[in-house]
Amino acid sequence: MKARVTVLPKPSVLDPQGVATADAMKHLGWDQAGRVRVGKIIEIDLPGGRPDEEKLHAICRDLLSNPVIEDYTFDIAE
Amino acid sequence: MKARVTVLPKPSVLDPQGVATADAMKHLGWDQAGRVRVGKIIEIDLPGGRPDEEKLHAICRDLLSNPVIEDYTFDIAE
Amino acid sequence: MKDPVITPEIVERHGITPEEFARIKSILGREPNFTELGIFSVMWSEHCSYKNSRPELKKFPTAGSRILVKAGEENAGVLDVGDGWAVAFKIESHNHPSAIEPFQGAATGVGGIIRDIFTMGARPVFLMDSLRFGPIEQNAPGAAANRHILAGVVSGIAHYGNCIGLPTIGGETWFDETYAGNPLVNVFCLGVLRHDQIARGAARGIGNPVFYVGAETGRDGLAGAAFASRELTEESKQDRPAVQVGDPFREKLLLEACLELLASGAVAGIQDMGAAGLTCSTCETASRGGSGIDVDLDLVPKREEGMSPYEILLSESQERMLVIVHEGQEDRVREIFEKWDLPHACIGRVTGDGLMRIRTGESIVAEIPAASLTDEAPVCHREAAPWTPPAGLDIRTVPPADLTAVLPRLLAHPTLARKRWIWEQYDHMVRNGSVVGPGSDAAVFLARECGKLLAASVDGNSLVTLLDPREGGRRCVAEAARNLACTGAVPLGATDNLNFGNPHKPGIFRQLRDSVEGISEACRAFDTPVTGGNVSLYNENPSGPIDPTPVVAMVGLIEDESHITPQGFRGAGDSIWLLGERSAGLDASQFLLIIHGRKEGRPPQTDLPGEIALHQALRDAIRDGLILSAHDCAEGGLAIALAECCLSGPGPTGAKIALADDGRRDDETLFHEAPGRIIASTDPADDEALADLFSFCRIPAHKIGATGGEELVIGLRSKVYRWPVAGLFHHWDTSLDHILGTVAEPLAAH
Amino acid sequence: MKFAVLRFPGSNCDQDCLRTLRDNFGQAADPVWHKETSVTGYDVIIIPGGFSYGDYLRCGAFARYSPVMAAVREAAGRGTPVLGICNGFQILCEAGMLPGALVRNRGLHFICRHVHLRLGLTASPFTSSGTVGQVLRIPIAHGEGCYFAAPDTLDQLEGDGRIAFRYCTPDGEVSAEANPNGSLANIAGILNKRGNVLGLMPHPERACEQRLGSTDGRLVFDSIIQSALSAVK
Ligand SMILES: Nc1ncnc2c1ncn2[C@@H]1O[C@H](COP(=O)(O)OP(=O)(O)O)[C@@H](O)[C@H]1O
Ligand SMILES: [Mg+2]
Repeated sequence: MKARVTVLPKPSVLDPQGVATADAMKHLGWDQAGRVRVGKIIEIDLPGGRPDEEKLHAICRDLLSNPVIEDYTFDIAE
Repeated sequence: MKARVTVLPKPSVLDPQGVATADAMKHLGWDQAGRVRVGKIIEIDLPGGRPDEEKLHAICRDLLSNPVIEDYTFDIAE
Repeated sequence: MKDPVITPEIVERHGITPEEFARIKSILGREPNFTELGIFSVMWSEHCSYKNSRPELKKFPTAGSRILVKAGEENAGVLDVGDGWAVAFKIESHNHPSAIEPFQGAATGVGGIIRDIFTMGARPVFLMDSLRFGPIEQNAPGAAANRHILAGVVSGIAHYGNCIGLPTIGGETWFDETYAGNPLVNVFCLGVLRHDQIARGAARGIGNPVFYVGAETGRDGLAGAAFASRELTEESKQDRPAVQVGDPFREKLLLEACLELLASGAVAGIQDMGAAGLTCSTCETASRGGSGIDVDLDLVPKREEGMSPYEILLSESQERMLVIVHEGQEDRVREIFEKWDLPHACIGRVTGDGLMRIRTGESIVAEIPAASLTDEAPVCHREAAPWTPPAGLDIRTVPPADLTAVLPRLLAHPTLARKRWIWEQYDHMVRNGSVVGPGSDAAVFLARECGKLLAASVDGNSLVTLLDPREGGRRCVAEAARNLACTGAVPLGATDNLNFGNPHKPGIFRQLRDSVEGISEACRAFDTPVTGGNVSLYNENPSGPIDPTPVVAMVGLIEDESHITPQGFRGAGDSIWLLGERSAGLDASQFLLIIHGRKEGRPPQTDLPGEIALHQALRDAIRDGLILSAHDCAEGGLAIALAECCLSGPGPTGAKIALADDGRRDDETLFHEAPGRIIASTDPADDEALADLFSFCRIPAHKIGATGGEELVIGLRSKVYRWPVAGLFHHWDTSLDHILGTVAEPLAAH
Repeated sequence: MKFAVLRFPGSNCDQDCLRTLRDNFGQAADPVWHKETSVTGYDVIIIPGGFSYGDYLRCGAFARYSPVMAAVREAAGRGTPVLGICNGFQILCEAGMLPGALVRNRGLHFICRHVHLRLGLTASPFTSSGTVGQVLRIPIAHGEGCYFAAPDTLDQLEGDGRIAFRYCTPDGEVSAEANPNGSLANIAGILNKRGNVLGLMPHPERACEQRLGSTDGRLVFDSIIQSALSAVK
């Protein structure tokens, strides 16, 4: 079992990496891309099975993301 | 329409960030986590609709990931 | 997992010749097993054994009154700097890994050289880098790929150096098509220590426990040492998973923990695990100690499951050390490494039988006489092609150019442009010692541990070396010494990095041999022993070998803070002097290369006694307080050097120059690259004293002008050239920004 | 006076701070290991620059959970001055002791160079010996120094007059061209509400000796020392 936490910059936060990546895509001749945002993914093995979701929310809020600048989501899968 | 590209370090490659994150989780008293890997997520808006997947693969390989040390996957959704 | 049976194909794939294989059998008195074959393969590779270069390296002068640890004895040489203090320094290459993965390749190169220094018991205090890339200008072939490599290498060095907290205070960067696909990444590190703190990489004391400390072993960089000893081919892309990933954070902890452990007196010997990791560190310590070593691989901290002995022994995981501890002091190791949250394990003992014995639990997986892997490794005497001196350049074949337009063009060329784009990415100020940082002839660093002012410069000139390897060797030593002299320092010693192509080719081997002889001759003349270095061969890409690129880093001492001399003009109204005037043709000049696309001619020869006298006279003038600024004339010749003096002071300063007729064409006078020239500025009140001093030393010194105004004006016999300095500054300062500004490495993070 | 200089795994400006305090200001200063649970007995706490815990995940993300940080929070609550420099500023933001966050530089590169700063206030123990509008030349060295805060937080900072330093031109003009990293409102350093916690990206400890290019950083340390002395009186 695995949890996958996705952390993305909030829409209001400057994301220079996203902008640079979008530019680079155009340079490579791919013009289908609109806005690009770059975030983090944290893949957590869960050898003990399904985690306590409350606790996982707390970890996401307190450690894996910074609520001032980022939003997170997670999903849990086999 | 959006593409979400996930880039993670190859399984055999050292992921210092993942190791540090796993340690921090333990310090915070969450002991359910096994191995942790930290990667990137790139969220691409596709105003023109469904992209050419061949081209997207090329972009992933040449720009978004470093095939020497990373693997990527993507999915495309509304 | 079962080991493969040894077949001739497997032997060949390990880069072992049939003769070498026969020798292995006679050493062991039997066939080697697969693990042993792997061990021989990496230890006998060029990277570890220097088998192609060892006879040449013997030519270097290595003795001197300040030498505390000689070249080749240990991981790095150690030099006395007075008052019971010493410095350990060395340069190291990571060319091949950087070609495959620029960011991690360069980063782990930095990590490796830092470990070499703290292994000696020294606290590392600064870094420098010497870099070579393919062309990056907009219309150059392969520019995009070359820029990508450059951006990756620079951010890799920045990532590792910044995180560990070492300032990168100087370096050099050249661009040429010969490095396309095969960049050169040479990194220098210097550390300081007290004489009584010198640590040894020897396994001494039978029965002493052997500890593994640092990061866990994974499958990184498998067979990297062997890989670095091969040419880059399309196939080497297949080697890609072999790339190591660095963790500067771990290294910082390892550095602090090791220095704390060394200070505790518990350590009998210490050795970093670099190329060929556990294999190299165990057999080298045993061989140096004249002892044997017995380790159990089951006890090695591992990151991955199911690693075979072969994989564990050949892994090049980073940030690991081998420590031999005095018996009874085991708990000191545990205590200190727990404090720093680092893995550690006692994995074996020192023995007296001269064997490197590797076990997994009770079963022996390899047993080899340690010395046979190191000191007694094979030596290859390669054949050198005969030397035909290059023809001198016929100036009539060089069409006249618009020199007013040429100077800004040269200043904007990546090789000559200001490297601010690079060095601003390096934390060049941490440790609060960068008294003269990047952007001057030599950097000056105040090592606060000992209060010494150290100066350092790294130099190489592949264009000169290609045309005349011996002169190339002499030239880079003389230039480094001149750079030190210009900042007011006395040179003490040098370290070299020999970057060449495949030495099996007699033409390449001759380049190597002659360069080494040139370096040796010059180091002898300057009394700067070579304290160690590095050899990187097989630098070839599909289109051929790189131009030969020996690089020398020299370290000096500034005796008094008031001697520190900047390179840029200080302001208006000062006299400008050309010290050590010589004249030459455009042979082997950047002008000829950049403007006319020609690598040609017979390089003007370095006059070693003349150089030494010039440097000494300059230092005397500095000590007498006569010199406001000093800058050597190197790549680009006199015009570039004058421009740099105008542009690199506190603010751009103009200058008015009148040159005597030397009977040459204007382009020759302005851009020839005769070595042994320095531009200095003085207070006009000191003109006479300076003239007297130089005439007493019998060194030509000519007052050629004065600073001031908004323009650089150079008057030659028939024509006066003028350039507004603001415009020149713009070309020089922002060229790399324009070329690279848009090159994002958007996703290269740690 | 006694200074505590925190030391996390990965701190790398701790020695520079200790040496500066001792050698340039004659102050007593101790390194304090991150595993310590108390900082009593210290008059000022400095969180130095570096890459605490490798700056993995986010700069300062792990350091805020070090045992010593609980003690620092408590001391700040009692009014002890706390100065976070570079990584220290990032840690203070992550710990919620200062508002906002520091994100990747707009230009994506690490930048090390001297910049100019405009002093925004003197009513703090860190700036009391300066004058408002004064221009200081101090180096920065960071990859993630772009200050971000939500609009209402920014308004509050402006309204309360808590923006201690802003990036400016040599003439003191706070302009876009003088902004090295994209920080909102050119912010280089801010105070907490109470005024006893300062975070700034530039390194004043690197600007206390003329031979290093500037002595403008002395203002911060001189102010701290003077304020503490007058507090004792
Ligand atoms: N890769 C680099 N890293 C740091 N500093 C560099 C680098 N490349 C060039 N520099 C700096 O730029 C300045 C000019 O370099 P260079 O032209 O090679 O100097 P010189 O010809 O005097 O040896 C030097 O101060 C050098 O330290
Ligand atoms: Mg020079």
